[in-house]
Amino acid sequence: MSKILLELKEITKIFGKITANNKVSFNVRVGEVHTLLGENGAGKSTLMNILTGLYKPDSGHIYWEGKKVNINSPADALKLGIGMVHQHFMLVRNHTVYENLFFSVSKPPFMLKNNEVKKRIKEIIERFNLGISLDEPIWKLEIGKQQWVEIIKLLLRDCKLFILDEPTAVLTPQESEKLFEFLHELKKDGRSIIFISHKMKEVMDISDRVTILKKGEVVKTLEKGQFDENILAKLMIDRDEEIVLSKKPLADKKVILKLQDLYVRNDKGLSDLDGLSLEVFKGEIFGIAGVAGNGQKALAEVLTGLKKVEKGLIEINGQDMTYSSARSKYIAGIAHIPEDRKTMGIAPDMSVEENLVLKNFKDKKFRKGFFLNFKKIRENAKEKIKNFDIKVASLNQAVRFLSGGNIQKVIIARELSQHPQILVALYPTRGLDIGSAEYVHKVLLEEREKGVTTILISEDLDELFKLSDRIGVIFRGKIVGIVDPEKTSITEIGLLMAGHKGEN
Amino acid sequence: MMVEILLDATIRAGTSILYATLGEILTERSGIINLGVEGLMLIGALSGFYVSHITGNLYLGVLAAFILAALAGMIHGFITVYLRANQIVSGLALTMFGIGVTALFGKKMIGIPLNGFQKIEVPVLAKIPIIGVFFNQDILVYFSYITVVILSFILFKTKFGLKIRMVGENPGAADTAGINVYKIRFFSTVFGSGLSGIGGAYLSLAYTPLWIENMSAGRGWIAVALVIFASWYCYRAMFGAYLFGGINALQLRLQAMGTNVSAHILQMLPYFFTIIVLVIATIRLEKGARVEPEGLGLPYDREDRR
Amino acid sequence: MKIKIVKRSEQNRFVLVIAPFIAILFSFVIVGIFLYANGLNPFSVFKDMFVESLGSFYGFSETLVKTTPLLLCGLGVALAFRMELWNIGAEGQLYIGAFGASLVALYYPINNHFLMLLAMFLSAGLFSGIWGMIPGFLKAKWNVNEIIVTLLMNYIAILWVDYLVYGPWKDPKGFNFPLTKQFPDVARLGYYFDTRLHTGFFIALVLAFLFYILIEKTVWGYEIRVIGNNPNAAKYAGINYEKNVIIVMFISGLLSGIAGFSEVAGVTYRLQHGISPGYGYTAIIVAWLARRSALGVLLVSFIMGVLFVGNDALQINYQLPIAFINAFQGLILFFVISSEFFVNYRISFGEK
Amino acid sequence: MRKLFLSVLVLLFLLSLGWSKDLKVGFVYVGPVGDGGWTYAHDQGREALEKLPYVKKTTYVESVPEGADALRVIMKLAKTGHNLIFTTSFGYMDPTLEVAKRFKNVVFMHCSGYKTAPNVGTYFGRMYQPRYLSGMIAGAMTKSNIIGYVAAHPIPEVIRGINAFTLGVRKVNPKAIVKVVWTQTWFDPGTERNAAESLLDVGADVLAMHQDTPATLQAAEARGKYVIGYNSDMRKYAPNGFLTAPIWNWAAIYEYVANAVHNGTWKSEQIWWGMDKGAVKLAPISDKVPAEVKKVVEKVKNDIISGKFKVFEGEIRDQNGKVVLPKGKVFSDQELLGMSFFVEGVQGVIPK
Repeated sequence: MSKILLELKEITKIFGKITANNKVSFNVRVGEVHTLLGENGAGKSTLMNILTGLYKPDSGHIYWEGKKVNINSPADALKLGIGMVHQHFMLVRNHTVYENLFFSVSKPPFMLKNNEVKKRIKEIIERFNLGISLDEPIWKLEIGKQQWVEIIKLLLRDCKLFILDEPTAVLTPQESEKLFEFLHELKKDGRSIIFISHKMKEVMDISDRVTILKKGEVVKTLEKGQFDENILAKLMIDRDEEIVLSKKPLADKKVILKLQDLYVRNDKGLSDLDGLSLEVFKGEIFGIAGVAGNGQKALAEVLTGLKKVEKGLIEINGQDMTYSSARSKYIAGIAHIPEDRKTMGIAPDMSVEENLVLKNFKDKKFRKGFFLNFKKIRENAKEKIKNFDIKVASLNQAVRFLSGGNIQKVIIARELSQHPQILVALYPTRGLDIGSAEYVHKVLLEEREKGVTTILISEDLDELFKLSDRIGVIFRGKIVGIVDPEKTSITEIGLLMAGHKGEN
Repeated sequence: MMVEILLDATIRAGTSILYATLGEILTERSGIINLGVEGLMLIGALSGFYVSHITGNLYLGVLAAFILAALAGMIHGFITVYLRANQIVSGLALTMFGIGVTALFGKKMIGIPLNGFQKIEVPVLAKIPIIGVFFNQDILVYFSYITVVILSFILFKTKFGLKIRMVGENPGAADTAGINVYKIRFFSTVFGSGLSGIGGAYLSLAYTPLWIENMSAGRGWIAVALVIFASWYCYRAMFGAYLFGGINALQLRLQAMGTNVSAHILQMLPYFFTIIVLVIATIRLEKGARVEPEGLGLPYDREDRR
Repeated sequence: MKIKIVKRSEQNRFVLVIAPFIAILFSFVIVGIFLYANGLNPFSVFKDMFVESLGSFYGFSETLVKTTPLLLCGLGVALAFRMELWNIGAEGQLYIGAFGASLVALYYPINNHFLMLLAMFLSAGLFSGIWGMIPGFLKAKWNVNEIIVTLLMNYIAILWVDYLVYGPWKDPKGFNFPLTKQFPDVARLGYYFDTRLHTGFFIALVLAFLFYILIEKTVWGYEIRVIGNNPNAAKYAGINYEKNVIIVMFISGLLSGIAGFSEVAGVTYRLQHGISPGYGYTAIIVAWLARRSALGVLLVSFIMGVLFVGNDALQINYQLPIAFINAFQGLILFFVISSEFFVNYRISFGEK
Repeated sequence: MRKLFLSVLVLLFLLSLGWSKDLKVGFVYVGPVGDGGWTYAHDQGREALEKLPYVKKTTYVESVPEGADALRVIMKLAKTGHNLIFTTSFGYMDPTLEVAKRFKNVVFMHCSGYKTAPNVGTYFGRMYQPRYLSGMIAGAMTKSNIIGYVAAHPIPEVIRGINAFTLGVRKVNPKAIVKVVWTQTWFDPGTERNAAESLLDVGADVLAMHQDTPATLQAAEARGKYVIGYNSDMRKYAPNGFLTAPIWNWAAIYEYVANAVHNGTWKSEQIWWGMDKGAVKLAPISDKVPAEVKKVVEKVKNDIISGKFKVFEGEIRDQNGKVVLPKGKVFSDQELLGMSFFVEGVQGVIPK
């Protein structure tokens, strides 16, 4: 057995009333891939932030190569040789690639312009064949490339321990493949990797050991050979069988939503949607698969009226809706479960009851002329809380104090209360615990039964396969293929996601 | 001839604003807004004058202006960087404090004359028509040129400047790159404040070598506006400061030449003009890339969970 | 022992309320030491300060007179804050409001007392509202930085009023001094109890109440609160940000403009150079300390009024220079801002 | 009730006439004592009063804005037992009268205004007299025949000064002209220096000024030109170029008024003293000025003091050559106080 590189002993970190890590202990050996597995909120990110010096643990010790160390700042962590690729990239958008990498070279020189530095960076880029131009500003790079910039940082620093936090979330299967090859090379080099992922297959492929975290505590650490997908899922979810969801076939295929040749530009003037066309039938769940950053967000925003269409046509029930504003469209029956609950779906400091009318506060029943009708708003809140089993301390509680699952319920309750014709759901289960996620799935299927059309945008292929009637794959702002989940394979979707045209 | 005269007046009227603007650029590049420039200029003006008067050495005066303004800037730095308090309100407090403190301690300095910085002609260069005006100025003006070059060089060509800019753009990224965000921000605020102090000292040691209360007369606020006008670039700041100084100089000279224009209306022009320029500059921005440092005005807390 | 700084996960109401007061106390202690070092009894100095502004009916009325413009401008700034807009332009908006009111008072011969004041009120509100709307429009349309535009527009507004009082609006019988004619009696707000306390204060109170109702109880106020709390959510909820920026800046400007109306119609009875000694700037501090709420603005502007009027006692009874008072106020502010730290963080002392 | 109150006041007033001879004197200043100019000069006068045996105490309040705050401060001074109050800026005129109505037993003296009441007098100095003399010196010393005048705000006092100065210039040098640049400031040394230089740039070789800062002197000194100061003897700022300066001596008036109040002989009057009573002076003339010029100036000065010569005596033409004062006529004080035109020889515009 090889040497222990890093050892954590009984690390505890508390945020206010939440214990993010409770006496977490585990170790990393030299030259291994050690996967951390756990639901969002299990405490993985907190633990990693402690390792990289962003957070200070409340108690517990860290040993590095056998010696007890204090990691008080990211600088300390880097000095030891611990480097991390954060989920939210730590890149300066307005600066060039070169500028972003500058501080990663050892002993950065006084002058920015330095051929030695340039050479060293270029060597690495060429060695891994990354095709990144040093003078490009970060905001012009694709998200996958941005991740490589983050990885180059660690390579430049000659880190002994690489921490990768869900690195494949933004990659195509093919790009992921490339990343895994890269990780194998690192291993051969004698470097250790802490790998964080939700995707079981990947975990199986690459891990030497797996540590499962739940609710801030270590459940178990397993050696290679001791685990398979089932074991891991079980430990993680702590549930023996999945509820099998059944769905009735669609009665008739009537087109309710028609998108034709949509073009949308983003703030940077780049095309987010590039001639996207799509037809969705009434009552179906239409899944959208694709690597993040291929236009999913723009599609949702266009559908919900948040973004203006540059060119193209949106028809709902045969009616041209291309240029109507958000409000009139919503009234026309489009509900929206936004991608980012906290930054978009709620006004965090306002009360639960007020958040429950965020979309329909202008309705006659919630107002008395110019004034809000607080009585009706309260009644509405009580009803929704009961129907959707939202756990709140009081109706006046600021919504940000709710758990992620309950916040999602607030949003769903609110969105569905208007009996929409179409529901646009973006990553509706992202970051939810299994229980909440299943609840969301159940609700979506229930709505399907009621004849609601759902456009489900998700990065979780399992979810898409489970729920969708059809799956469209989006690539560079276009739907490049539509597949039947019962007749297709992950490989086919993977190819489509990478931009290879499907046969059909 | 007239052009040269006007240019000369412009340079000298613009120099104190230029220093203050450069100081504020440095501070804002690190992500901290400092609305206390007016107060800092006064602190610089008084301490520069005081020390020059006591020691008889103008250079010591400039040094004192820098140090005392930097010390005052430390208050703002401490409150905004380490206590993560609201930068706008802290800056307003600094201005109030600066006006009060300088008036309080400056009483004894009123009515004292001082032999200020004199013009020094740069050989050869000063003889060039029009351009030559730039090289027949006092030492502080020359130093302001150097400051523009050096500050721009440091900010955009050196490791150190990249640290400052990173901290101003994305403190989180800077932190994970091993840069001490707090230290850099604090340092930039303190050093920037010191530069604003030299701007004040230029008034009390070179332009009008004397001390009276409130002698900066609103120039600090103009500097704050100019930072935007210059979109956080040093050379543009130089242009902007001279533009402001120039309009004022032109206004007075139009009067002297007997033109019948309302001084009040003329004095409105620079402000009006800046708004127009600001609007045009904002509209013309390359979409996606923002001109202002993205972290500007936001306190940084490493453990802030969002 | 280990001292740790910990971010509060929930705001502690008690600390929220008590922190500024402790901060003020601190600054009083420091200033007290300074006073003591200069041979003054700090307790009698501070006592006189409060006796001056609160200890007599007259002093109290003067405090309210001083509170009035701060309250109105403070409301204006606070409203913009509600949308995370920094309206630094209350000073200029006050001047434009004073201009609008004076325009009517001086050039429109309305003989009815009520109609005259109403016309002045509306004119002040309209001019200053539009004045405030300009940066709002620029912000909404092109995302031009409102801090800078409002700041710059202050100078333009003040110079505009100077232009008028030094030029076309100069009182022909005023020996060429930069003052307009005095307003006719119909253009003056009533005053009470033989003090200078005038109707403007009550107008301000009513507007503060309306502010509260508008923000907390109306549909539109709901929109503003959502935008202020989370602009993304507002956009998502179909709330038009741009339109509301313009409306809010209009009302924000209007409120400050009413302060101008109240000053010329209630106190000076004419337009003149330097009509405001910086109320608009103080209002920024007021609005911030008040945490954007109407009640807070009322409270803080009153405290500011107390300080301002109390300063007279410092000057007259102790001959402390005005500079000392400025420095003192700067100091109080430094402490109060710093105290915010303890609202957001707590310091825990624990075993290592 | 109010009547009763008033009659008690009157009674108190009458009683007070009996024994209260000691004075407590209050001063209200528009600028800081540290402005080095106008307020500084007044404060010199206050310090002179302190030396009088019957003056128990003097109090000043500085930097009092001319708007709403003035009334409160004056009132406060009256309430705190000050029985003689000087208000030293034009803008205090109406507030002074307002307070005076309520404090019949306090004597108010308002500087530079024109309204009086039984217990309100006005005072000012005939600064135009030494200005005229300084103009003669300037006229004699100019070689380019262009004299620059750095003017502050276009109010009658400043305009009168420019006119008197120009008349003086023209008296000795009919070819010379006086160019005027307005700075619209009382103390902003930067702008004033810039303005002074703008005049030097158009060929002026002698400068005169009306602000509180010595920036103009510095500008002239730096270019080796002559300059005439103001307010107080500022020669140390321009040791080579300084010619002379018309200066204030408020002590003369203050001592006279204090004495009158002390003796109970005070009556409301409009004091407008000139060089004869020493309220205004001409600072010692520089050695650079030839002896014969000094002699002429000295003679005119004596004529002014003796009353033989009046500065504004016909025939006087305005800028356009129109006769505004026929030969043999003299401007009344009322006309002087409201002066709003330029005499012949001035190049410049009064902002309208």
